[in-house]
Amino acid sequence: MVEENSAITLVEAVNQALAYALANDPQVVLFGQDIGANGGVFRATDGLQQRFGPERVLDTPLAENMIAGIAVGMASQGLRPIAEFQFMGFIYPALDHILSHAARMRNRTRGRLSCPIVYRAPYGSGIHAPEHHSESTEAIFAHVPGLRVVVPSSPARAYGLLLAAIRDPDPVLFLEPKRIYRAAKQPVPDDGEALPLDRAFVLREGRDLTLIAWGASVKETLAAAEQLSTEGIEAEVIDPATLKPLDIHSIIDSLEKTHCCVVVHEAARFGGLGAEIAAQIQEYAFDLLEAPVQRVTGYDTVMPYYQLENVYLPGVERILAGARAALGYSREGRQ
Amino acid sequence: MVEENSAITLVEAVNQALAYALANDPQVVLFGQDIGANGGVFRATDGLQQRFGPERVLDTPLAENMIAGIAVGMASQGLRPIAEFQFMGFIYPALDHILSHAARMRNRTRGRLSCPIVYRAPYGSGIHAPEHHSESTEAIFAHVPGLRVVVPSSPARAYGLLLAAIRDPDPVLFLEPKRIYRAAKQPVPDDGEALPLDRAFVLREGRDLTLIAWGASVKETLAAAEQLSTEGIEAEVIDPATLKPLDIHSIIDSLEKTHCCVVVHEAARFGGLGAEIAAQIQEYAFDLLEAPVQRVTGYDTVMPYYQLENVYLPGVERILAGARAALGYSREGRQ
Amino acid sequence: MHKPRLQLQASFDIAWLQYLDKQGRATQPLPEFASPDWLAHCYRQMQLARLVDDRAVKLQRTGRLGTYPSSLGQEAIGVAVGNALMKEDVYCPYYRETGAFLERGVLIEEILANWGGDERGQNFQHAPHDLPICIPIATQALHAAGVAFALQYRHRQQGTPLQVAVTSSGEGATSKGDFYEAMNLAGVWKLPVVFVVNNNQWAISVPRTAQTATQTIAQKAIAAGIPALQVDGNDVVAVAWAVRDAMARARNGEGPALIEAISYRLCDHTTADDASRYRSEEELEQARQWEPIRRLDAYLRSEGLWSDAKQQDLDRELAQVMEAALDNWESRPPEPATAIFDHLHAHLPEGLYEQYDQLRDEQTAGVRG
Amino acid sequence: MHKPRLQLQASFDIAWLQYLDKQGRATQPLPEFASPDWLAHCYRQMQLARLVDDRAVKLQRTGRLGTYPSSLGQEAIGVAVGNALMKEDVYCPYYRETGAFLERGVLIEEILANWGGDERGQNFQHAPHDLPICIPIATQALHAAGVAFALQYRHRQQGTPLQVAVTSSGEGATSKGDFYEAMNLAGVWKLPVVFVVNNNQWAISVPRTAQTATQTIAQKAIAAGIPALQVDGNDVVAVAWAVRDAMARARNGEGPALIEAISYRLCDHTTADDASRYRSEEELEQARQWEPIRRLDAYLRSEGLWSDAKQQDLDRELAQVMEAALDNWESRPPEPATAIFDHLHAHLPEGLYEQYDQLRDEQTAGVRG
Ligand SMILES: Cc1ncc(C[n+]2csc(CCOP(=O)(O)OP(=O)(O)O)c2C)c(N)n1
Ligand SMILES: Cc1ncc(C[n+]2csc(CCOP(=O)(O)OP(=O)(O)O)c2C)c(N)n1
Ligand SMILES: [Mg+2]
Ligand SMILES: [Mg+2]
Repeated sequence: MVEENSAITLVEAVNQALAYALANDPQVVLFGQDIGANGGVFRATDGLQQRFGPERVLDTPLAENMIAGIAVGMASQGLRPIAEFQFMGFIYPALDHILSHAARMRNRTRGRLSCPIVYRAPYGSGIHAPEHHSESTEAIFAHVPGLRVVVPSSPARAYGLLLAAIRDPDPVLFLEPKRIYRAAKQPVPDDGEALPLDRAFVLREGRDLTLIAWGASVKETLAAAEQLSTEGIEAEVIDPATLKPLDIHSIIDSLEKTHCCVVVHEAARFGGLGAEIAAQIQEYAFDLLEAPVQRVTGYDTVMPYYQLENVYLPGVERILAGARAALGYSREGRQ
Repeated sequence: MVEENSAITLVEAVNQALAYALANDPQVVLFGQDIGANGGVFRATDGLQQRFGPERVLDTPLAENMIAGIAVGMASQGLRPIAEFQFMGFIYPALDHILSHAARMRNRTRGRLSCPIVYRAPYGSGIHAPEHHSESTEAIFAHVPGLRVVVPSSPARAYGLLLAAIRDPDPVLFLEPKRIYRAAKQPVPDDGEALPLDRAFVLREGRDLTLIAWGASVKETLAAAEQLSTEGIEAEVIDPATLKPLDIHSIIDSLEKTHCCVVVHEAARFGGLGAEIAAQIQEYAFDLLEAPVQRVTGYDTVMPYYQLENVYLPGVERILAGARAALGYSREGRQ
Repeated sequence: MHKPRLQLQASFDIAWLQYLDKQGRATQPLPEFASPDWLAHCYRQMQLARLVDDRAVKLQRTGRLGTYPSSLGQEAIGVAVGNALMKEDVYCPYYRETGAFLERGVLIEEILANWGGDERGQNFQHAPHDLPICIPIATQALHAAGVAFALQYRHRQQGTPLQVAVTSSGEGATSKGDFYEAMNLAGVWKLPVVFVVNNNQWAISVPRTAQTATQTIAQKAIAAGIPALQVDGNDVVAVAWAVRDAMARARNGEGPALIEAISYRLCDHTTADDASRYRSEEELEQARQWEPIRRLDAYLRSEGLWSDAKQQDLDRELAQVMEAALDNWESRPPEPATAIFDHLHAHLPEGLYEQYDQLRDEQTAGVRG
Repeated sequence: MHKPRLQLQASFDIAWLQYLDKQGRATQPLPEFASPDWLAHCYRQMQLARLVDDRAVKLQRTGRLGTYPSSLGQEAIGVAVGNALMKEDVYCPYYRETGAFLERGVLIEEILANWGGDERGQNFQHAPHDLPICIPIATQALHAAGVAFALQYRHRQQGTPLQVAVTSSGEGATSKGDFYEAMNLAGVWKLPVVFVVNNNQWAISVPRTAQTATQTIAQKAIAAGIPALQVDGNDVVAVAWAVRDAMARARNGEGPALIEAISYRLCDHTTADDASRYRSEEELEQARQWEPIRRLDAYLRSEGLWSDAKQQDLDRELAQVMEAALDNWESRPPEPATAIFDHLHAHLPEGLYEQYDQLRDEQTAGVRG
């Protein structure tokens, strides 16, 4: 078991939050493929079946649609199911139950039944895995009314946001950026303190430019901000964390200072979350904007096999290019 | 059979295009639920099984995932499958095969195999149908690299674009706005002439404001444009028709004249196509814009049952309000 | 040609049950529960279901309801299934279930509200734990498996009696992966869930023979390693026995079962359908001969349990029940427009305040869409 | 307690086939096709598959390949299946299929390219109509049904001989709706498709018994009304007979079949897995006793068809084959970055020109992501 206050990784923080929830809420049950004896293919559920027993931590047969669907039935009777999809690339068969049922049950029954489900999935690319193991399709789910989409970008946020998601009375898709599962360690007290959902986190303050990123891309975005800083440009870095509903106000607040903005995401550009953020920024802060919101994203191609993965992913250099385009535009001023 | 040059409805135009394709390309096969003897629940395939036989026009067992998946196998061996989903609300189990296979097969095999599939589905609301029968989730599919998404808004465009979709060497999701299946008639010569994919249609010219809409919303958008015209405001109305890949250049051309823009769609606002269009407009035409791109859309709620359907749908008055907001902003000018 | 020697590895049988034949004659002694009172109750509920369906179809024809799925000719299945559940069991229905809804205490006005485009119809006042009507085919089978897991979990954690989930679907639904995935999970996790398939021979226009190559629908349970039975679905006693027996075993911790109830859809698929496009009047006429109400009527009369006078009383009573329900339905105030936000989440997220306000302001200003 | 009289409605049997027992002794006369040459060929291909898997795992360990799924201990299935297809048949594989790939003419360098993160590995030069390796579990079963439809369609329209689609999966895949939907469609449309299940007892860490409550995997075919057979999957002759028999029937227009080939995964699930976390060394050791190569070796030697000398020659030959393939793989020039656009559509849509140019310019400028 993870020791209190020792520095832990993001995936260990996930494990710690799951353990906390299991220990403190008897209605919590965990299920998915290989989450029991194996502890999950990324070890996110390591030790949990041993500790809480096979009645609360269960390996399912191999069917994602089934995993999503039974969660709906369980939740309707008062359980707090936490369902794992082994990789986001295998979540698509589950869309129907997530969209048509989990996200609608409360509305459909006018509040009689509800679906306090957490659907978890490791997400994003960068681990040299085979095809379908590097998906970032959060935008598909963020379009679904009634569903929250949450992505942590540090061990502490993974712990606090996952606890919040588990306690939320409605369904949450919790996407875990696997590229940074073990990228950094941080002390995360196992105090059961949740972090707020629906609130963006300002990860770095700055006055010249707003950079928006979530999940694993936060890493490259912060690195880009550091690089800019050496050039005398101070970028504010915002992690929305809850992608839907989006905390646009924190972003607008930042734009009051900076007047220009770059959104970074791994997902394909067309119809990605960057589009929604850009659209809202121009709606709410049209007069503040000195440059078009720049999107630094994956290309509108299929996520390539890993030989060409780095070509696809937005890295520090592309983020810097986006930042410079925004800043250059601002400097030239509106024509 | 439909007579050449007699005025026909949109759903009859779909039928005419399907019949043309069946008659002229022996590789075309049609399948779906109730498309045979019953002619489809909207009669889109009326008479086709009688005319082309049950080997080319087939009723399937009841499984949308299956319908999507067999199309991939068929297409990989040179057939031109046209698969019907009875309603867009039942397409979600099919997402996996559409996204993971149909849209990726060509790339995955470096061009060796391909998926020239047309997935058809009646889409949108407004016919007092039960739950799940009024979906507009085109944005989910428009985010998928490798997939085209096409929506016709008139009988002639239904005919021409469907033929183009069938002939396209890659997969197309063809969404048919069922609210206007029978709303208007138009002579549509059965000449086998396709209309271009990836090209927007300017449905009305105007200098003051650009209105963008597709599918059934084109009706209310044109009505709003007429209303504005009586007030001396000439709106240009653009129907992108192919939602992905999007013909942004036609939209930017229009903004060169109008400098402000309203996007209308039935779908929920957050992450809808309106976001992508707004994002691209501000990217490509930042200096042209005199007002934020307005989005007049469904709310970010579950599509309600039909008693409250009209509350949800963007109608003429909401489009006018959006137009006035854009124009008012423009008049006040940038601060 | 070479023919190898094969060893027998496993064998499976599918059995069939009937108590009342097509003419309403008992083919074997009836089970204990089928008392005269019970039979009369079922008869009443089947008649009421038929009346509700009939009135709903008429309301649709005059534009006062949306699309409606009648259960004409299949009333025995709904009533027998709904009747077999105890209050604390959980029902996970599909849409063609008027008889079962009535047995579960769902109000007629709720049924009408639902098909009249009003979500409040799914807020079953008297069946608070039952799942709502499920439209996406076969998805309810997985919900039922999840419900059954919750019931089993509660039983194991709290030592309360094991309750049972029952789910229904049409035979068309058995082609969809959900159905199979649910049975498979229920089998391997020994979940207390009973799958009832209303095999009414048609899935809209697709006949049973175009749906699957199997001899029976019941045998699909073999793929999940769970027991199955085929019953005459127009024989309310046979359906009731099968469901009760399966539920008793489930309640006893013996796991799931599948029941195929063979019936026939005597009506159009829904009011939006025209079945004459795809099936013959002869087939329909033949099916009418073995419909469940006529059959039970014949049995009850042959046993001296029913008469024209009783029927007249019943007709009068049911007409009153129906009128009262219609009144309740019609006198319900419409929901405010802002209801579309009220139950989206437990608490409206801040990110939606603006949209909510916009809608409210539009309503105040009288904007229509 | 009341016990009703039930009528028998349908009965089903599942049979089991073996030619070579665990010690490699013939339990019955071998079929005609199992000539000494054929047996030697299978033996060679099984050895080659094992060598390829072994080298690939080592390449992964040294960081030169990504995650790799070995077929160690299951070579008989892949080789027997791949061998049963004629050139114009279509194979729709899952990922654990080294033996079958070799039989289909897929190049070793293509296999390495694929798992080395290079899409060109799926552009099978010598199996142009076969589907690529399929990762999303069970989806290939539906593709195979679609392929079979296309083959049947071509046969009916053009009068050409009926070809057959063959698809493979693990036993875990049989829990997923796709598998069942594909069998059901194949049954009702009588499609020329054979479903082969490699029942290697484990789906990563989930044992067969936690996957389904059925006695056999084969019986899942009963739910689709199609014939099924269970075979000893470590007996190359039994697998080959079963697949050939099923394919012959399919070719003859008699429709689909399911074959369950019982084997055991002697390796980790993939190089990313550590099977010692969830299964015992004893279980593994026992399974090694009946692995397919040792078994065939024993049979061939008992028949005087194999010797140490032959084995040495074979080892030498296969090592050369492997080295040549490694050379080819390593000498392949990398793909240009713009390849990610080149096969997205048949023609790059105009809307993507700008992104394409951006990428090309970045590459020219040496930007890394
Ligand atoms: C997933 C899904 N696909 C399609 C439909 C449209 N649809 C509604 S009912 C129906 C036929 C169902 O047939 P069956 O399961 O036999 O039930 P029955 O209506 O005959 O009682 C279809 C195709 C749907 N509701 N859900
Ligand atoms: C839809 C889907 N879910 C999950 C996975 C991850 N995964 C890869 S292999 C595997 C187990 C498959 O087991 P089985 O079907 O028995 O085949 P085996 O690997 O044992 O040959 C899982 C869960 C996947 N590839 N696809
Ligand atoms: Mg039916
Ligand atoms: Mg396996």
